[in-house]
Amino acid sequence: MLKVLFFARVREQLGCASLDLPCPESGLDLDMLQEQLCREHGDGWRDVLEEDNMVRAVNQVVVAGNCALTDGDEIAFFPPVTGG
Amino acid sequence: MLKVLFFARVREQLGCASLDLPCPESGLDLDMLQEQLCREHGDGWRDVLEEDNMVRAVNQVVVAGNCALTDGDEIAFFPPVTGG
Amino acid sequence: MATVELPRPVISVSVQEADFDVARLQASLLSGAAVEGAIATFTGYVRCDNENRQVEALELEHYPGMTEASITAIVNEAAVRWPLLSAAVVHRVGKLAPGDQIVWVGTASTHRESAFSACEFVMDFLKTRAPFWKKEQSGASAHWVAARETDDKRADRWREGDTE
Amino acid sequence: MATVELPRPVISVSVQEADFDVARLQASLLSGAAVEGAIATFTGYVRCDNENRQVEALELEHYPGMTEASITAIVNEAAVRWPLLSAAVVHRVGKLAPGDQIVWVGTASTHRESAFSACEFVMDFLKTRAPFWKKEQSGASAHWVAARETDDKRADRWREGDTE
Repeated sequence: MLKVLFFARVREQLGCASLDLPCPESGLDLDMLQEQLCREHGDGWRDVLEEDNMVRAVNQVVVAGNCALTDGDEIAFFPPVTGG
Repeated sequence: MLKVLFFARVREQLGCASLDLPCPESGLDLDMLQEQLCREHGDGWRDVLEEDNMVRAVNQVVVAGNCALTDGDEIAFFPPVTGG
Repeated sequence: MATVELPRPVISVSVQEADFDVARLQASLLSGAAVEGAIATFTGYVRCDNENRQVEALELEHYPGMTEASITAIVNEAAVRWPLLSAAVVHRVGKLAPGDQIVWVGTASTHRESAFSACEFVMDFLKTRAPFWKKEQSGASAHWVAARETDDKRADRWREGDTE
Repeated sequence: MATVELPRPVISVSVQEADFDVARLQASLLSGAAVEGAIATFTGYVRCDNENRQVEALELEHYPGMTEASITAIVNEAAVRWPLLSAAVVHRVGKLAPGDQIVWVGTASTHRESAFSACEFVMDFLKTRAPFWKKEQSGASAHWVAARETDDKRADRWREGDTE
């Protein structure tokens, strides 16, 4: 399984904080996962997840480009951070 | 009168914390005052007061070069500062 | 040339709802051996206004786990750049009101240069890397605070080998 | 372009033998109106060793009157360069022991950039301009601490228009 998390504005816009997805044996990468989420949930999700400044993290580390995913990974989508 | 103060290492080397000098009617500047102190107190004072890094202040403001003195002025000689 | 082995700095990171005591935090940076000559600290507060909006309350959301890990990574990076003796970071989450303390960063070193630089470095990267998000409440409306471009620029300064 | 009148910052300078309480000092920088977003502080401590010498005690001499005036001038200069809301400086004089606090500088502003810069600016110039002198005691011998050339260099940085 893959755990997918959404935070802050993204969480509110999608109306979803987290979901679990099976990890296919054929393998999956971050871009494929995002495309799958957009297809399954419709254009509302696509508009949000494809935003220019969307941040993606895999296993709590921000990923700049694409990357392969492995069963058990934790993926997160969130807007630019505003702490401090 | 002029008030002359010495601080820290300078004070210890001269064995003097402060002294009062009459301010001559003919006028006096900082270099003249220093020369007068060296003449009156001997080479021990000259060695200290003519050190390259000696700091001179007039009325609690550091003076880079020479400057005229007026009756009532407070003159100070001290080594580079080491606070903080 | 002899290489001097510096002890690993003592690092503490906390993400919490509770308020914090700056004096106690600062004291926690001292080893008791009088080797620290300098402590630089930063405290962030909730302001009553932000970009001309009145702020009545602030809600701080974070990514549990990643928050602590990313702050620890930032502090460790600072400790590689400067000879730190100890460092601590506390960041609050949850509901905050104007005047409340949000964040505290403290860095101890033998001299002030490294304490100051490390403290500012940690704040600059905490602002741009640690997964916290602020939501402001003004009357009936609430909105997510947008990231400041100037924050990215400040963090970028450190990439150019500027270690002072 | 409209000019915004910033209120004059609240400045406090104290030269004293007594120890100080960092939490109370930091609180003194807050107006209570929740306009401060950032406080940067620096605390200097007596180290047990300095340039490889064991330090058993430190005697801090100063030039009464000029000390306060020069620190106030430095803080005022910082307030011209950065939009400070308040600033405080405490410097101790007299006999100090390793581990003792010597100096505290705190600066409050709306944002961290100005608080950090002003705090470091004040420390850099306090080190090079304020008339304090340290005498170290090690066993039977005592000697005056020499000025550090690096301190002059750090103060010089600010002359080159580096206001960040």
